[in-house]
Amino acid sequence: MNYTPDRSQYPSKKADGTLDIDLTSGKYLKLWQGPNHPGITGNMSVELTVCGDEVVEGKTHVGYLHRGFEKLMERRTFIQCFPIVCRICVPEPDFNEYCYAAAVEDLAGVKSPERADWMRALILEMGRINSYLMYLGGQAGALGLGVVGQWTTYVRDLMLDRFEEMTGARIYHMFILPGGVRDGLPEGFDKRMEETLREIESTMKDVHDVMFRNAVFKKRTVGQGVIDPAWLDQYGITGPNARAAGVPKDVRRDHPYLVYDQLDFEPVIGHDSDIYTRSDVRRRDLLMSVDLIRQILAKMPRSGPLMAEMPSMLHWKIPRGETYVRGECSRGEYGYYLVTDGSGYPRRVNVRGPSYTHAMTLLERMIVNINISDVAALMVSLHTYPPEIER
Amino acid sequence: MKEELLKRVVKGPDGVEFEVEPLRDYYCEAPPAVHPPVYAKIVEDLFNWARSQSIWILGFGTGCGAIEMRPLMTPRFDAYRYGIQWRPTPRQANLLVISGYLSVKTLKRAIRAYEQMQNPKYVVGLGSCTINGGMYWDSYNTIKRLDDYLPVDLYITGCMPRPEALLAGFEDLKKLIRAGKAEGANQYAENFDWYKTNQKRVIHDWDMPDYNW
Amino acid sequence: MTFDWMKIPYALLTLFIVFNFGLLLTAFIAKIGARAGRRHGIPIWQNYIDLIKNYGQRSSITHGVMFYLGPVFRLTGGVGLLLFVPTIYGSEMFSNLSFAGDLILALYFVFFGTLGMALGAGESGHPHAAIGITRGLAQVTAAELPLALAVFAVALQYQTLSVTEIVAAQQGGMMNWTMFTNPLAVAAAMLAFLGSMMRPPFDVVLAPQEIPIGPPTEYHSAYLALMQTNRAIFPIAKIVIYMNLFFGGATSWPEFAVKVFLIYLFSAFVGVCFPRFRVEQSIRWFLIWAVPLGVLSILWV
Amino acid sequence: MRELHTRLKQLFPLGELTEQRPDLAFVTVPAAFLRPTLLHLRDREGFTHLVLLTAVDWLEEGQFQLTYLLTNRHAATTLGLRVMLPREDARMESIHEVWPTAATYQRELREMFGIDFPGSPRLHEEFILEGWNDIPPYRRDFDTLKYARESYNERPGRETHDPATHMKQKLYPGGA
Repeated sequence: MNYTPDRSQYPSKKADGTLDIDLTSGKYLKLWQGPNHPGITGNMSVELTVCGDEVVEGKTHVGYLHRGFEKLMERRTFIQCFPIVCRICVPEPDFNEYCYAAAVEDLAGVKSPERADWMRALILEMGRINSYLMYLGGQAGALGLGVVGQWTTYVRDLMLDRFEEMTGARIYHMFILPGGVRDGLPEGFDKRMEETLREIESTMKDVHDVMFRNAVFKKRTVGQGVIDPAWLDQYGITGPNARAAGVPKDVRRDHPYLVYDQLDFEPVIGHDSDIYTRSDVRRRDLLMSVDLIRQILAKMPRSGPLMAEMPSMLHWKIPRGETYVRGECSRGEYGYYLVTDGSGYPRRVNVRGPSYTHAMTLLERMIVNINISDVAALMVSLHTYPPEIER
Repeated sequence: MKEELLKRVVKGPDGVEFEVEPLRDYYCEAPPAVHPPVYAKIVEDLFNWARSQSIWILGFGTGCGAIEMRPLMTPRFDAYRYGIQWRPTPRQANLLVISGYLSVKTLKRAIRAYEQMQNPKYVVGLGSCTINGGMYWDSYNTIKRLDDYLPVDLYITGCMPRPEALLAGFEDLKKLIRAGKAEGANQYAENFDWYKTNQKRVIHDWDMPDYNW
Repeated sequence: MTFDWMKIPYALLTLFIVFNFGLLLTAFIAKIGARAGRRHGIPIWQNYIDLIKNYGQRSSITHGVMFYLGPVFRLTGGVGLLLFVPTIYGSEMFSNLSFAGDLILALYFVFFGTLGMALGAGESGHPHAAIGITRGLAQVTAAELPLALAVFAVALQYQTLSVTEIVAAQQGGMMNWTMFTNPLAVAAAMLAFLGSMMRPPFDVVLAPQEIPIGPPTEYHSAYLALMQTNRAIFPIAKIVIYMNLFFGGATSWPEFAVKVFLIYLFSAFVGVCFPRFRVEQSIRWFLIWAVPLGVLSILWV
Repeated sequence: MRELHTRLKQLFPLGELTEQRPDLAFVTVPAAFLRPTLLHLRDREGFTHLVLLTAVDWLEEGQFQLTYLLTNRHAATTLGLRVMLPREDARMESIHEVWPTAATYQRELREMFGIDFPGSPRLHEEFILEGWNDIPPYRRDFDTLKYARESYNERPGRETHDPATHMKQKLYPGGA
């Protein structure tokens, strides 16, 4: 029994392509989902126009978190920029640090030492696990399965403990800086990390049982919110959203950075491209990250420099040039476009967050004709995070 | 001023035309009233105790500090033990947590959310951004001092504050409430004009009523 | 027939006991739910504090007359339901104002609160409240159907419409309970029970992630406190009916407490492990699974 | 990358190739030839993924630089197309039909740099800022510190040091 809505009363299009929606006719209702709404990812909002229970138009509104990073960085020296970049993305701040550091290194001609590269890869994978854990909790929570969120946040806290002993901070680590990383591994880190990873794996088993084998969860998510593989290039879809559509788009494999060419992994892909597949791809990707952390810890050199030879930070000038550095974060391709002009300050920094395309044009397209109940689930399933849209 | 807030003639579903002036029809124009503690001291003390033991936070993550709210609700920190709960609607909440920097766009929403909460209500500012601008002291889009715009009861320092700091902060807030010192709502009502002047100075497109209960 | 005036204070005493029991039980169930998430959860007395606080809020606003009446209707539904069914079987004190045809009245009262809420929430003018209440009415109607069928099956089985007599017929050992004499009716009714408890998978009415939090969005201060009072009484009253009809009633307060707790736990248990259905999915679910069971149970009799 | 540049150069009047990394290069395109170049790259050369579209303000030269960054995933190469625009009354052809996602970038550029893209959907709606009444903030001549000082009250007690002079005083107190 498939649900076929009556589309005869749907708004016709005006000459300029916009929908002809007359709110006073009583046929449509304008509904704001956000910014103060538990079903929204972060502080953003979607302006829905609904007809009955069905969305006829959705517009994303962002800007609630805009701090003007790109402007602020233009009036900070290269080293002063490094503590603020991590604030751009809260669940996975390390990618900003890495991309910024790598972009500066690329333009300044500095090569970070090998051990620092391994440390970077380690911390990036740990951040990825954190981000996925938040996501799984959010995806289950958006469908009313709050208990998964409790479990995943519990193991996320354990992971944050590992971050804390490694970097001294829970959320903003400020660990990767241009030239290398701040510190090596603390003593006994491997053992505690292994315990945490085991705990994560056992929790993921529970999550798999409760969430992915749950009949109601399947009923809500299978076949919902399908991304057509043909949209991938049109809408610039990257990361798990693209991999769930069957395209093995993974920057770690396509453009190997850091030490990923020495690690053994295959991008996780799904086929059905619906909400269920996207969650499942992320769950398997999380388990792959667990495996990658084990590989990194096993292969990592334990001695050697952590910082490259750097010029004096106070008088550091970088010649004119431009570059783009990318990495695969938990949501997709994360990149920094950096332009220098020979002075001690960046000329222009542009942050390319994956949510920029996922939450704006793609969401606005996908949100049409779905039930209001599914808006939250759909939005969470794209794994968007507003600060990287507006910076 | 947005189009939907302008005065206009509307044709109802039954075909009758009527005039709508949204700002006057949909909103109440009355400024907020001061609600002093009116009952006998012992009753007020009981109420204050109950208020302190049952803090309902508005689930509005205005900035990065919101990420530490999730651990607070979950096994490791479990703020529910202390009578702290999250409510999705401002009507039922008592505590507005401004979790970090406030861009001007969010400030507007935060003010609306605050005004819709019921007296007595409290505001807690998280992180250095709400205190003096923090990392974003030279940003063109974030405010520097939260207490210019909303009556703040308590600041919790840090960038961002750890969950332990939040719990300690909430305990301090409870002490304030029990002592009857957390009268932010009345302070807001008394200095209403001053707050409104400050708010309008930064929010350039003021397209809402002065006070939306 | 003379009316025994002593029944009124006795009924109020029942109300008082049930109210306190309800507050503690809700908190206890919340704690159990929290344990599933590895938390300790709220203190057991938290509901009392919340109530005092909400009654102690200084300001409140109104959206019109019906906005006042919404919570009042809802509370009336809960209290009325409780007053007209015998809480403890065989006790003169706690059989309340039950009379010969009280089963029909009880069925009406189960629905009454939702209707009242619809009026109040509609008046509040919040779109989420309106969406929530339309979903609520649709779903409660769908859930009511199997319950009504099950109740008719029971009434046919015992040839009476009086709750007291139904309970009396089930006395004398566990095997006399409707649960064993007419399991289909009980199954249908318990499915309906899940639907009316506002817990997942049937909590699309409240659905914090979609329409925070549905009908009571605009309710606050004392209005909310009234609704909380009702939230303590109404589920217990409903469970009392189920207990009387299907699980042999209770002859003493401890038995009452244990049975109510177990029935409540059933819904909480299901609620913890399932996400929620969309409204049309849940209606379809009731029509496909619960209603045929109810029809079968009538045929069984 | 060199081969690609040679091939493209036969078709379009391109500038010199700047090779930043083996897999990343930038090239300047005249504004009028941008669209055919993009279409050619997308349809013939496999550069199907628009990574980003952004602008750089070269205030001293009176120019905006638009950067269109394209990626060919199978060849693992990234090509950046630079378009130089005069700063005065800057406008550029919209490419939202080529990549729908470009509409968002163009909205941002319109708001943050004041570059006009006629025909791009929802271009004039507010994107990030609300009630902005100054020059577009990402332009170099906009001074964020001055704006912040004028608009928002500061809490007294905050000290700011210039890192270079501060460190000099700390390390060499006498002045070396």
